[in-house]
Amino acid sequence: MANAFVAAFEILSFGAIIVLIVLGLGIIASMMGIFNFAQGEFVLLGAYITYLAHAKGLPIWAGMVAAPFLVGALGFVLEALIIRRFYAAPIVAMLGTYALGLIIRESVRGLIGGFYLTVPEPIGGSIDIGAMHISAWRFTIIVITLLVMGGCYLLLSRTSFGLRVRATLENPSLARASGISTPLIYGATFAFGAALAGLAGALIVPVFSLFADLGLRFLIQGFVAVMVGGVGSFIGPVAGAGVIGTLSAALPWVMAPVVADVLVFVLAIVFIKFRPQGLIAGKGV
Amino acid sequence: MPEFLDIKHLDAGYGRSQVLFDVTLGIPWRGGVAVLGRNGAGKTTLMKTIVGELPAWKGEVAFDGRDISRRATQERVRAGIGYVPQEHSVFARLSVRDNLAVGSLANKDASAVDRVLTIFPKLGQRLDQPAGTLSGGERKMLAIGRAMLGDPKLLLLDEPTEGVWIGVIEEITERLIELAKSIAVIIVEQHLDLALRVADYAYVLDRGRVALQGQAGEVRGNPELMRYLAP
Amino acid sequence: PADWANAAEGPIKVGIATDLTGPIAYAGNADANVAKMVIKEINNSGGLLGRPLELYIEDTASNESVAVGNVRKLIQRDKVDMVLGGITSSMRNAIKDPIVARGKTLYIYPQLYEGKECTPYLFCTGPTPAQQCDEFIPWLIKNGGKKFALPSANYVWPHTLNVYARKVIESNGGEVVFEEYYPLDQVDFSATVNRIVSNKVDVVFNTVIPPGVGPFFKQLYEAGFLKNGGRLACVYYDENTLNINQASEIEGLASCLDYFKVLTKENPFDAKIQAAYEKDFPGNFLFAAGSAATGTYRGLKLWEAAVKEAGKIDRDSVAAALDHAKIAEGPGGPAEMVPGKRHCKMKMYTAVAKGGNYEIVARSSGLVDPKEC
Amino acid sequence: MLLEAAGIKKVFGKLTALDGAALTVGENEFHGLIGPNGSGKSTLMKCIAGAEVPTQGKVSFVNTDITAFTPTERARAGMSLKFQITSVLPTLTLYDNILLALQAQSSLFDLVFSRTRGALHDQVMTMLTQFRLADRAFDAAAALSHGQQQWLEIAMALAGKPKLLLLDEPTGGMSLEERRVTGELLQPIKKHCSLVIVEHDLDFIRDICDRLTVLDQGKVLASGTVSEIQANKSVQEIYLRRA
Amino acid sequence: MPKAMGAVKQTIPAEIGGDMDAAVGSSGTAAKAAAGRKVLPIVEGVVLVAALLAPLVLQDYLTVFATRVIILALFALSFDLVWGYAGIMSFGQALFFGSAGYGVALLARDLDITNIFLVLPAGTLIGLTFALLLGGFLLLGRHPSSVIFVSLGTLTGSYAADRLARGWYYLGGQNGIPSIAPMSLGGYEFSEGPAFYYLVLGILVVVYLLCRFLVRSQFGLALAGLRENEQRIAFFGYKAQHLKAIIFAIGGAIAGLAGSLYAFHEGFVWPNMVGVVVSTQVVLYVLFGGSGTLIGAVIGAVIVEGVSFWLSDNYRDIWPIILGLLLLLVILFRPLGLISFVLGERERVGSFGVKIKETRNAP
Ligand SMILES: Nc1ncnc2c1ncn2[C@@H]1O[C@H](COP(=O)(O)OP(=O)(O)OP(=O)(O)O)[C@@H](O)[C@H]1O
Ligand SMILES: Nc1ncnc2c1ncn2[C@@H]1O[C@H](COP(=O)(O)OP(=O)(O)OP(=O)(O)O)[C@@H](O)[C@H]1O
Ligand SMILES: [Mg+2]
Ligand SMILES: [Mg+2]
Repeated sequence: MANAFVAAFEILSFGAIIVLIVLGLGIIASMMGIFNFAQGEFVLLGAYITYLAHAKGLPIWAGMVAAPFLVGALGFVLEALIIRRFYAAPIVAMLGTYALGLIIRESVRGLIGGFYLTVPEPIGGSIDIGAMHISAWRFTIIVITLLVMGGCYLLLSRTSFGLRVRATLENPSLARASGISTPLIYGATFAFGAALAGLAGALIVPVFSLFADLGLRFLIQGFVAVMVGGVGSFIGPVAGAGVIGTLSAALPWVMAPVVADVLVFVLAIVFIKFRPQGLIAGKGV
Repeated sequence: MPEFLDIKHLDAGYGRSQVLFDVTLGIPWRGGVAVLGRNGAGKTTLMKTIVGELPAWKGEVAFDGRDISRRATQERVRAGIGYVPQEHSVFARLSVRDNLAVGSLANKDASAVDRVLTIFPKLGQRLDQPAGTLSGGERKMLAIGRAMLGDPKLLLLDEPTEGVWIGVIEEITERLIELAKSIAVIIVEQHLDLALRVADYAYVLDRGRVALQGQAGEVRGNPELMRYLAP
Repeated sequence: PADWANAAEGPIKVGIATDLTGPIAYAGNADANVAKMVIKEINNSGGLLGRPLELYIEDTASNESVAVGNVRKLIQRDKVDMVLGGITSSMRNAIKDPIVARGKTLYIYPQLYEGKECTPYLFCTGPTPAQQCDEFIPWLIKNGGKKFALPSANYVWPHTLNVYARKVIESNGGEVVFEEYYPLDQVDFSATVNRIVSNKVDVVFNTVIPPGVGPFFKQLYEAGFLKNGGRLACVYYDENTLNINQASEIEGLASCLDYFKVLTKENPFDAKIQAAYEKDFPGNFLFAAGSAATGTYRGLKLWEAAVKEAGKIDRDSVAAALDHAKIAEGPGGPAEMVPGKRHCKMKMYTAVAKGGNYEIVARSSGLVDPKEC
Repeated sequence: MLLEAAGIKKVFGKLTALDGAALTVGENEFHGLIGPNGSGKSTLMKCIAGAEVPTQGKVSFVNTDITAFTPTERARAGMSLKFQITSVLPTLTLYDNILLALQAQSSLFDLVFSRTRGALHDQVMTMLTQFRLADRAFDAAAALSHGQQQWLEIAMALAGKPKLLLLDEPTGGMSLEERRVTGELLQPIKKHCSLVIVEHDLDFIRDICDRLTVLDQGKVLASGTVSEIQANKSVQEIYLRRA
Repeated sequence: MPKAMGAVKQTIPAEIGGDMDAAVGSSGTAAKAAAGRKVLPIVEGVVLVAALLAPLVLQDYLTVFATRVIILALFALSFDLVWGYAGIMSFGQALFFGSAGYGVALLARDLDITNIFLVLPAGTLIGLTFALLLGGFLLLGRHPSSVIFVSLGTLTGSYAADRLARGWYYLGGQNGIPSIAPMSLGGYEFSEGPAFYYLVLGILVVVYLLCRFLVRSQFGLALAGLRENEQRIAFFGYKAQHLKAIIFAIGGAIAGLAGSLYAFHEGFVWPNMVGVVVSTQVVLYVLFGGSGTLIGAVIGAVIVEGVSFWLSDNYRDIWPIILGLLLLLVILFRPLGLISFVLGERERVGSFGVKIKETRNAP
């Protein structure tokens, strides 16, 4: 019983981490139609900023708060300078963002010397319930993930921002002809997606430590999650991430981890083949 | 007094190929103006240049007394230009409801959507359907409705009745005549009768140049007209 | 060192092929630095056979196909007399053929590894499973307990090492509760941690590698493994890897290597090279055992000894001499090649992490045999 | 009968777009399909051509049941469709657009060894000339105006020498005069081909069609010769009623 | 801004962007277009002559390097055929390359088969088979599959294969299969050097010509149509999905051929060879050189490999960053690849009425 509870918690927490990472990826993919290969590096930057704050003697949480804003700002600038040219050609966009990611990743690798660096969690230790130990920080991550998810949902469904974004993606010239300032919307959306990645990086760095391939590690998983969930909506990728995250954490409990690893991908791709629209067809938010 | 929309010596085109040559026209503060011409004459190109989707190569475009030829499309639209494009005139993957919502982003008046729905009751039955799956005529209705929601001071309509059922065309015509009493309307239309009923004044384009212009009645009576419209 | 006795014959060329970029660049750069240091030192003391040494460094970039191309540059363009390098086993596998078979050159592999590399003209100067387990595991049983878990990354080194470790564990009265393999980049270990805790494992003999090892140790810690008296053991852990986790999460972790920096306190020669290294290369890239820096030092010095003995530089003569080369001083103590085996005997140390630093808790009495080939 | 579609029902979610519609077309017959917006004309055309799968009903063509056929198979059986929304191949030249349509039925062998290319050239140029596009043969199709793209589409639909041509609002965006010319271009094909045409312009329809079918709200309101339809009370009614 | 968007337009429908200069650059005069049309053969000729002369002027180790590059160019060709011509985004092309490599490595290791007339067909066949299986799964079916689905599907396939190879002991796991015996012909062994170089170059030229013939045929036109609008093509009566599967399989076969040559030339195979790293690399070659022109793929492979070779020599610590920057610059400012410096858009897309047009314009 206790065991099952711990298992459930651990699986859930990993699921939450994947959701957190995929949120930004999903928003950029669904809203802007771009599979951002640099997303992993935005996660990395968020983690790096948190580490820097720590290394400079600032409190960790200050770094964590700053990370989404700084990464978001960077996203805004990059969108205006680079990403903007790619909207009409999604495949070129993949390659362009790949190159961008490569540059960021290798630069950060240079900065941190290719090491694995620990960053302590602001809320450390474990919550003990009887004989069970539950990681306090993982618990915090679950809570924050839920809050962020809720917030994003409200932002996209309850404000006209979401409508503008979807209209812009769907038909930019008509959106302009409807008075929407498409460059601004694109910039804001991309920045928002980047900021979410920055936040994810900041929150997960205490769990996984800082290393240059931190973001890359989750990228393909993220793409698969987006596909499984269904591009075109906010909910889709989030649901996909939940499924992929919990599946990859849960399968090793019942089978050899090496098998579980490949199985997740095979299952995912077969699923997508027979349900190309994804778990949640791309309608609404 | 300057015209509401004043176009002088406009050249425009795509890439390296020029389509409009030295087009000069003026649109008054109120009333309808028709732009006619055979397929490929440059009507759509003219509309796109006015709304800013295509840059003007040369010449000036003044709106409400201000030069707008360097402004972005969305700024022109916010300044009061409404546009119903000939093709791709709806957000295909957005629901009808959202399409209308996009149209009324700048409109504070909550009842405006209802008014559009009374003009086009058909749309009311399709509110949750993605606009891309609407029938051809329904799509046109939606496009017109969306543009009207923005409360434009100048409305550009590029073939608004293409594929629309005769009964509805009638309805649209009446609305446009109504509208033209309070705002300026530019209409590109193949139904000559309809166009000239809405418009007081007409321009006929031929291979990118203004070949003929005048009061609706004059143009209609001009023996040259058919020559410019025949393929 | 202006005039060389045999300068007319031109310099002797030493090739280094290592990971200057990519995920383990920290190790590769340290190796390259060590090589620069050693070569400079040899040149300062008159070179080899009266000839200067010239260093050629190429990047293997953690990408085998790039590596092969670059190694060919060393062999075919620069015509080096010896290549030292490669950190991962897969890299060694990829580049050994162009060096030894197609390139007809001598190859020294400096990293601790799984053993079983018995290719002629390929010499290994890092520790083997026997060297890392023979004394370490009995110590673990005594200072940890009898129940072992072997969580591992799924590649050749852990597989082979575990076979050896299991033998030693069982012959010393220990028991392996489970041995399990994970994808190399797995980062969630909840299922594993659960099995470790619920099976009351005493010693986690870990061969999970970064990036997984950090989260793994953290999850173990959070599950109360250390609190309940469990012991972590990890034979590649050196000063570089201490920072992956917070000190408290790996308190008491035991490692067994040929060198730890704390040895500088007791061993003047170690203090000397450590200081020389830090003077030349202050910064991030540490002189440490797990990144093959010590193996690199040892390898170059053994090769120097061999060249001196052979008196010439052709591959066969040097290989013949290298076969039984010895150095009296090296990182962690003396070292000597086991004749006919192309592996190296060396002293081994067991250290335990305390508050973010290592303390030596045991050492081999003499040179430990690699037991390979 | 060349084409027989019977009892076609098509449901989209809550909406029943077609409710037991039927359409029969004989050899060498020009058949008009009319009805208010959203009455299901395009949907019926798509069900016939295979772009939509009817929820219920049966389509047979040249006496074979083709209900389960893919669009490709239907095209190979001799059907050709012009969509309501123009869909030419934008970056290809007009010439290539037509050429593609012409050689659609060739075998893979012919395609690879291009044995038909020379023979097709004259046909391509004839088509283009007929539709007054010859001087733009080597421009990209994207550079055509909307009306010109309609011409190109009709030319492409005709190119495959179909037994049955399905045209969904081919004259959208054309002036009266242009419509007349289109009608003239269609006349000669009557010798070897039947036509189903959706149009809102009654005069145009009257001029070229033998028979008409009127759809309203997914059902066939009336079907018959042009004069029968004109006399039909309920048809007159929907023309007065607002959609 | 519309300007920039027009410039990246590649296979997207005309309407999306504001203007269409890319697709429309054609409306220049006929004479100019006809003159421009001669550029491609010239480029091809120059590349061929350069390739033929290379071993005569290059040092040995560079000849060996060039051999590798030519094998990679062959690989790039396979991808270009699939993506540049048929619009199928195969983000997992390395799967066919690598599995053929592994296949022939196993033949050599376990069965001692190294005869060139056995191993090369075997590798080709392996590539073909894998491509048929994966292509059949991803491309065939009721609904036309989206570009994004196919790209992520192939990416996932290649990723999964990579992980499988890493985890499978029989395949050498992480370490791969080292020390593959050289390819042989009777008693002769192909070791690295000029002989191997010319062998590979010969194969490249033959495959190139075959591909050229294929894409210039009516079949190529059908592919071009497919790339633009698969559904439309199906409505003409083309068996669109079959055409896609066929070209995908041909691409797989060529990748397999390249993979087996690579395995023997490098003497080892390792998991990356089936994985995402190599898959992305080949995409970069083609994009860099210019997709949709066969010669672009070849040029791209040569330049990317050459530049990284040079960079890793001269900027040892930061070369990946520089490479990334260069890629980004090319993608930003030359989205149609380097070839677009010399090749006009119209010539790139091609026109199948070309010959006739020239005669028509002749006085
Ligand atoms: N995919 C779809 N999903 C939902 N509703 C659809 C879909 N396709 C068509 N409809 C609806 O079915 C009805 C019939 O559409 P259809 O396109 O057949 O009309 P039509 O007779 O061609 O009209 P028009 O003359 O305006 O072109 C319309 O009301 C349309 O909104
Ligand atoms: N994207 C484009 N690129 C290049 N040329 C174009 C483009 N769009 C239109 N043209 C050309 O510009 C000319 C005018 O086109 P335009 O669309 O303005 O005509 P139109 O008068 O609206 O015709 P229609 O009645 O057919 O809609 C035509 O010759 C057309 O071929
Ligand atoms: Mg037009
Ligand atoms: Mg219709």
